[in-house]
Amino acid sequence: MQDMNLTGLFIDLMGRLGLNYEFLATGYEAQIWRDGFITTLYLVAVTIPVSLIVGLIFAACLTSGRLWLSAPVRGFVELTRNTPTLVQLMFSFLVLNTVVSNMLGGAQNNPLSPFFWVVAVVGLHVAALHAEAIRGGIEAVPSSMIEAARGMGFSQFEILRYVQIPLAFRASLPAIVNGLISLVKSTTVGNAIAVSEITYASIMVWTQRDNVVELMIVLLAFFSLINFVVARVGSWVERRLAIPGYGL
Amino acid sequence: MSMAVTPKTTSTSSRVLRYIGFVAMPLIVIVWSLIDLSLGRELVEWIPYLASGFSMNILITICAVTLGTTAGVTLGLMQLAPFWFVRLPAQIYVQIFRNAPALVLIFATTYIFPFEIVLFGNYLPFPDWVKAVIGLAILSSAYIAEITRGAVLSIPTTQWEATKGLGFSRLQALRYVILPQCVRRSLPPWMNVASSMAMGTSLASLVGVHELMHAATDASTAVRRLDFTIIAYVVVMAAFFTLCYPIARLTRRLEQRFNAG
Amino acid sequence: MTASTATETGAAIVKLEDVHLSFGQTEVLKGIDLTINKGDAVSIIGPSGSGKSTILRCINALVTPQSGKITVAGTRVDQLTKESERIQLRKRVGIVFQQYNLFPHLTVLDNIVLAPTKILGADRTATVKLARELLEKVRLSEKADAYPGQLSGGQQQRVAIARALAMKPELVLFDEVTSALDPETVGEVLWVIRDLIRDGMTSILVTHEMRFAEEISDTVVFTENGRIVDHGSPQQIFHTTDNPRIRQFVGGLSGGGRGAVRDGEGI
Amino acid sequence: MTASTATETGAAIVKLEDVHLSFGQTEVLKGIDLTINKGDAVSIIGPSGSGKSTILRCINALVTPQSGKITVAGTRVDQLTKESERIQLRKRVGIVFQQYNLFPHLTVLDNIVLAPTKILGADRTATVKLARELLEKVRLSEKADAYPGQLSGGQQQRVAIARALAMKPELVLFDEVTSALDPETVGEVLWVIRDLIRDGMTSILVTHEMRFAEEISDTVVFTENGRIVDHGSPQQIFHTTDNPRIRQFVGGLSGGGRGAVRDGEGI
Amino acid sequence: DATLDRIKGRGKLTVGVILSGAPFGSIDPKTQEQKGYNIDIAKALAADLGVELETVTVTPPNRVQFLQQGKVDILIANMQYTEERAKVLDYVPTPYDRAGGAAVVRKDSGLKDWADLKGKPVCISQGSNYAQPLAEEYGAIVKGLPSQPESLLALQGGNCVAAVHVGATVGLLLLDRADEWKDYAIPFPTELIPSDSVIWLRKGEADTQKALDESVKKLHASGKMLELAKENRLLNTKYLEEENKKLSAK
Ligand SMILES: Nc1ncnc2c1ncn2[C@@H]1O[C@H](COP(=O)(O)OP(=O)(O)OP(=O)(O)O)[C@@H](O)[C@H]1O
Ligand SMILES: Nc1ncnc2c1ncn2[C@@H]1O[C@H](COP(=O)(O)OP(=O)(O)OP(=O)(O)O)[C@@H](O)[C@H]1O
Ligand SMILES: [Mg+2]
Ligand SMILES: [Mg+2]
Repeated sequence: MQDMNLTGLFIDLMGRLGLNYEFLATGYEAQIWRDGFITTLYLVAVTIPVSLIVGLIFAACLTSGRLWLSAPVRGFVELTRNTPTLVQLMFSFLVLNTVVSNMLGGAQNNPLSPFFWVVAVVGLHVAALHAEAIRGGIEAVPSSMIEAARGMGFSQFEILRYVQIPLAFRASLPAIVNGLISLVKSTTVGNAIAVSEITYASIMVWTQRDNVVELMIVLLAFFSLINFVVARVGSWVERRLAIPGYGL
Repeated sequence: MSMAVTPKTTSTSSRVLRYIGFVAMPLIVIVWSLIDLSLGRELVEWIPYLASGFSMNILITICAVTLGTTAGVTLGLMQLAPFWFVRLPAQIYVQIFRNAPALVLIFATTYIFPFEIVLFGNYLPFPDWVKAVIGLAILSSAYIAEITRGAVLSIPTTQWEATKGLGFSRLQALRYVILPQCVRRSLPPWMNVASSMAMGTSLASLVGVHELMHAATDASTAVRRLDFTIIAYVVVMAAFFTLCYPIARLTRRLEQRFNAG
Repeated sequence: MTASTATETGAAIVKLEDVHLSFGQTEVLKGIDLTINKGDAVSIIGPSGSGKSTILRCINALVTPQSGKITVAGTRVDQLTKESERIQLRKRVGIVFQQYNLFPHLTVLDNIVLAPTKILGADRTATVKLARELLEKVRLSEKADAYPGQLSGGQQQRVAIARALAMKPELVLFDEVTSALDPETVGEVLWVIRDLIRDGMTSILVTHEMRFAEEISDTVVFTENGRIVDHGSPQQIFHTTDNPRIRQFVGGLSGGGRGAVRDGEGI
Repeated sequence: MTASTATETGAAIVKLEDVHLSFGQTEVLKGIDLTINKGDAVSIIGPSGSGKSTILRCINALVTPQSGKITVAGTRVDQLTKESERIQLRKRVGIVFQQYNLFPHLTVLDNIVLAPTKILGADRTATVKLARELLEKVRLSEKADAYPGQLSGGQQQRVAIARALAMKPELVLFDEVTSALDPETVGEVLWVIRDLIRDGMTSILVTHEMRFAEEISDTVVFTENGRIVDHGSPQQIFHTTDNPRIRQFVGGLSGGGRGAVRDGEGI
Repeated sequence: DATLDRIKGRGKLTVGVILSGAPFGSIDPKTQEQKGYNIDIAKALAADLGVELETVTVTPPNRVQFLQQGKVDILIANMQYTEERAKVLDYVPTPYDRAGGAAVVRKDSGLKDWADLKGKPVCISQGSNYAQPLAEEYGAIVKGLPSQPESLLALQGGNCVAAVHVGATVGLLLLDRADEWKDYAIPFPTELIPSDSVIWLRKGEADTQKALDESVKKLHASGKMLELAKENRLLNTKYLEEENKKLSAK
């Protein structure tokens, strides 16, 4: 009851400012809109680790010096960087997903949800961006340092694991944070395949109520908030990992 | 020794990819159209419409990236200014607009800018595509400001010292010594911004621009064939790929050129 | 050795009087007095952290002391308040650093030509001609179009010297210009400086090459812990001084650097 | 001086026979023959580009020669084909480079402990104990928890030596370990190496510190242009050789680096 | 009022239309021009007002913005009458059509009526107003895809059991492309929330509203509206016929 009153008060107040938030008082629209916030947060929380882990693997492949590892990854990186994520997503969901369904003998057997496809497409797209950034970092590790490690008996993988990645990760952290910020924004493409994240919910509301401005304001505030947190965490990690004497 | 091997393999692999990249998607489209001729005819009929849409994407991309780069570099330098009243506005601008989804920024331009301006009693239309350019330029300038700031900070202080020793003023040092060196460092992240701006142009239909994504939807709606809907997507991907990939290659070439220097 | 005893060749071009300077808490210069006449070559030697580089920076107005007078070619450097005045001074006083800091994006020729044309507004054709002469002087004529990344350390350092000279300075400061070089290329840089000094350029050198300092200097200054412990002719400082600290520094490996390893003590 | 003439202290631990190596077109090693016995200290001297570093790299299997035999502690290094075999070898042969290349993201202690624990799979507690002993040996006990960025060049280089020793190598290669150091810190690194050699560690040093090479080596090898021009006791090479090239190199600044500046010739 | 003056002053009526598919609005690939029932109505209205016609393609997120800004004078954009909309916009009281939703489902799905959709995924296009009734009344899981082609692809891909769109559009589709859709049908007996399609305009433009209402009525009365509908192959013209009778009788 208290809650209803608060909502009512808010709607009233905004109404006086000329902003129409009346849908909040309804059942269905208010519901999908509230769910939208949660779905977006969930989506962001799942996609960030996916992008980081895959990005690391991609970067390792790109710098491995083995053609059979680097060529497919490079191909994927160029493809995903140079075509719209939105189309990739629609294509994956409407075509690839159907192919998977057919292979598994019907959509009811297909465990891949739209949510999965958003995580996969956005996650891999941002992973490609991370990979490029980390590759830059790996290649910036002085070759003399790698030779020193090799001289001590480190294998190629051990050099990557203990020397190159720790250094490259630090060096590319600002770029990675940039990538994560665009990841957060990219999750909005999920609306194209009906993942009920916040933009989807907003679209569903504003196509009926035409209160686009009101919802855009909320979108701006919400995404700014998430990205503010991401940037904060990023600079916290940067400070935690800072090592004396190096402007990494 | 692996050091000596690595560049060779990457260059062969990228040479192979260079061709695959350009050929693969158009090839899918052509082969498919030839197998199903009725689909091919349908597609050929729509190509002019799609192309006219895509020309808008190209126009908007070029303008937005140019404008965004200019503004971004300026803002980036402002963020490093020694005076807070220069620094602070730039920092606030960057933080707000870097975090905003492109959708919101482009939409905001319809709200802020009129559709026509009255000048000496004449109605001058304010073209929709200019709104899209402004929306995307704001976003890209915020990104590029950060890139510029990072690049300037990554130039060794000894370079600044050398310019001081020679009697350069701060601005002269920036202009002749520091910024030229920033170019190389900023190229890869700049490319990322440029390509995401190109992708972002697909939101321009929001402000009423006839662009490729929207044109493809119009076409699919009109044709009402499922396979056409799919092939239209492939065409869209191929189009964006042909727009962005050459820029990506060019920046990598430039990167290598600067490396040599 | 060219000249040896006191410094009466001309009027004072640099004069430091009781200069005190601290970075935050640490007092780095604790009262420096130094007079350098036109045409002199002065070497500053002393252990690491004794304030040698800081003295050069004061002269070039890269740092401002807390107290004391600094006069360079008639300008009261310590009283300069505007950056533009400092820039004016720096145009007349060249400085070459240990890290040669060429501009990596410009060719050798452009590195030399940039400052005179853009800062002094000199005519480009004339400057290019001057630059080629300077490159000849530092024996790098054939490298005019190379980029710094394509040169060895010694070659880069010689370009850096040419770059400083292109501004036609009245005075050149050298801060350990050979320290970052590998042993085999030290010689080529020292040749160039020796030639310059023989041509009469006023110069102040911070160096660890004792033998070189002994050969080319008119005056040698020994600094320690922010003070000038002693100064005099090379003969005095290197051979006849009574000061045990200087004897140790000049003589021992742990004090005197590689310049001392062959004379049998200190290891 | 510890020992001076021929090398009969033990069995050959390193043997190079007619080793030829080219990078692309340029022939870098043109037939190297070299035998080093267990417990020996061998110095390699010679002008820049003469192939000194390349010899060390061959011994450590970082490069593979086109022809010739290399035997290190019973292993035919030239015949190793698998990277894993090379890694096995490298675990037994330590190498320290001019650029000390500590891992900047790890503390001094972790720099030393990393390789033994991760590569040899040694027990961490034991390795930490060993690391502390080694730090004591290189006189850096109090810096165990510092990061490389907080150390001076000389201190970093000493950590690099400790890091190589932590792998308990049978042989240590030093490649111009003092060249990147400023003159005043060279001494502290050389002390450490001298102690090591006195303790009987087999070592090969590439160095420009002639005086040092003379003092600590059992054998001195002079290389030029991919060939071993001469080798012998320090006495032979530095004092009694007839070879005019070696005399010039050992004696002059332009050839001999800073190590020679105080003996009056060559400038 | 201002809008009518402007229309007259410029000699041009600017109409916002949505291209949601035949028979209402789509692009003719040959001429690259818009065609369809909505566009024909716009043409007829302009002719009746004695002015030229200019059409602007609008999308759900920008249509009201364009109208409020004055970029378009009126919207003929598949916007059904709802009370919420009527609070912010004015509309021409006489509707030009009445439309409701039809569900395309697989013939073997066994779905017979709207109630059968409970708990099942249903695809719609993001602009449509069927989301709320489907979710609230029938308990379906609504999935809004960007536009009709995607929704239909999702249906064929098995991502939902039914695709609900304006009856006329999907009806025509199943007719025209019977081959592709042979496994599918529109089995439900009723249309979902049949409601009035009206022309929308800015609030407080009484004169324009009156002028347009007269024009629409005229079109109904003369049978022209019905004729346009038939030309564009609207399947269900019952409402238009009634309206034609009612108005021509007067
Ligand atoms: N910017 C600075 N901030 C704080 N301390 C500084 C700064 N620059 C120099 N110092 C300190 O001032 C002291 C003197 O430095 P300076 O560079 O003049 O010594 P130096 O004699 O040139 O030594 P070196 O032979 O190692 O170059 C040192 O202890 C140094 O740590
Ligand atoms: N990876 C490589 N590719 C091509 N040439 C190389 C490579 N490494 C070394 N060289 C060349 O081989 C020759 C010998 O090099 P090396 O490093 O062994 O000389 P050095 O005697 O150690 O010289 P310095 O005293 O300068 O270290 C040089 O001419 C060098 O340019
Ligand atoms: Mg100094
Ligand atoms: Mg070497």
